[in-house]
Amino acid sequence: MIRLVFLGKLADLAGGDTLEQPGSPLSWLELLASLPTSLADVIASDSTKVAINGELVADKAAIVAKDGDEIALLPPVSGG
Amino acid sequence: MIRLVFLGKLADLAGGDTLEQPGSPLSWLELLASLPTSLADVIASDSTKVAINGELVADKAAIVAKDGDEIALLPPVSGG
Amino acid sequence: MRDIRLLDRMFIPGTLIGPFTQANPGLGGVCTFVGEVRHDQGVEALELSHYEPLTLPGMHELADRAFARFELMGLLMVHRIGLMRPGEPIVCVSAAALHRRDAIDAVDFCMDHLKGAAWFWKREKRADGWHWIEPRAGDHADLARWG
Amino acid sequence: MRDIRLLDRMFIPGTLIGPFTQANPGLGGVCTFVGEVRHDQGVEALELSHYEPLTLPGMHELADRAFARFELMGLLMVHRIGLMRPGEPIVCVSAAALHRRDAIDAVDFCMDHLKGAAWFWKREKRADGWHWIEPRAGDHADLARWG
Repeated sequence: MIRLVFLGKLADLAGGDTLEQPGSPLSWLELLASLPTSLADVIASDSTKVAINGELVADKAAIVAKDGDEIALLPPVSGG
Repeated sequence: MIRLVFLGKLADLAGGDTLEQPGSPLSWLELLASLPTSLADVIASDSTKVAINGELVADKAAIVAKDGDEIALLPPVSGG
Repeated sequence: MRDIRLLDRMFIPGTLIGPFTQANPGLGGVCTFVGEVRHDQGVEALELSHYEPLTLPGMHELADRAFARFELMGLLMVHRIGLMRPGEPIVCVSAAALHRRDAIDAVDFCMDHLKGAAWFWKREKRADGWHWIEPRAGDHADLARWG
Repeated sequence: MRDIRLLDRMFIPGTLIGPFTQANPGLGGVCTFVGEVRHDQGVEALELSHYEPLTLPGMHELADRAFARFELMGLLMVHRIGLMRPGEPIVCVSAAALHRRDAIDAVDFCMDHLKGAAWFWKREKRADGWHWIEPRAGDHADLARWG
């Protein structure tokens, strides 16, 4: 099981804060393909950063998530 | 009577915070001449500013003090 | 003296700053910034969400950078999360140093990074519901000042 | 809300800043700087003298310039005169604004001018007596930043 965490407005697009994905291992393209296109498009854009298990990922296209991983999807932070 | 006020280290050089000058009117050169040379030299230098009755003077060499005036002699302020 | 916190309840900045100043004896100056939820027209509440595995470590890294860049004796960095009402404090950064320039610049540096680069997402509640707040161009310009 | 004071006794900055913040409802941020007498090696006391007819009007002029230059809601500027011991506050400047940049920059601006251009003279007491403190080159450099 892989856990997706949607931060900020991505949670609205995803219809919730988290989503459990059964398949594993899961590549970045497989992950995008498993999501609604409107959500996948935003997540694929450069403005969405990714962290796996609390560590930021430099090249999100290269990730392969395995069972037990938590993938956080981080839209641009809002200043104040 | 004209009142001279010595600020900061000028008070040490003058031996006191204030000095009453009997003569009036008193020009800048007359004022300098009435003081010990060591004190007059410092007061004549560009680093000493002058206020008459609480107003800063742009050209101290041009001042003429009259009876009842207060002349403040202001060395460089010390930063913090 | 380093004090970095995320708080999920209302806090009173004065109750943090007094003890912080006391904890840095011999300081020359303390600079403090407190940000509050503005009374913007029509805004009823503000909610700040975060991603815990990144947020607090990110604040500690920011503190590391501030200590490396400025001559500091102490740094206090407190940020609210959760639901806030207009007038409530959101953030409090306080820096103690021997010299004022370090204290003031460290607060400026930390605030720019907290606003422009920390892992917080804001939304505000208006009469018609919740609205996410987008990043502002000014935040990026503020960050760029620090090279 | 403008509060400019010269004080000849010990003061507690926290007792000024709380009411000042309360007096500016709707603010977005408050920046505060408090300077204290440093525990410099061998310094037993510090004395700050001033020339009253210039000092307080000069602080009010400085406040005018800060209000003209930054978008401020309030400005508190309190300076000690007289005899102080290490650890005592000398100066407290607090600026309230809608936006943090104005609050922080206004405090920075006022501090640079209070330190470099206000009518104060300092001397410190050491074991061998009183010594006048000369202006520092850094103060002029700080002032030059504001054009």
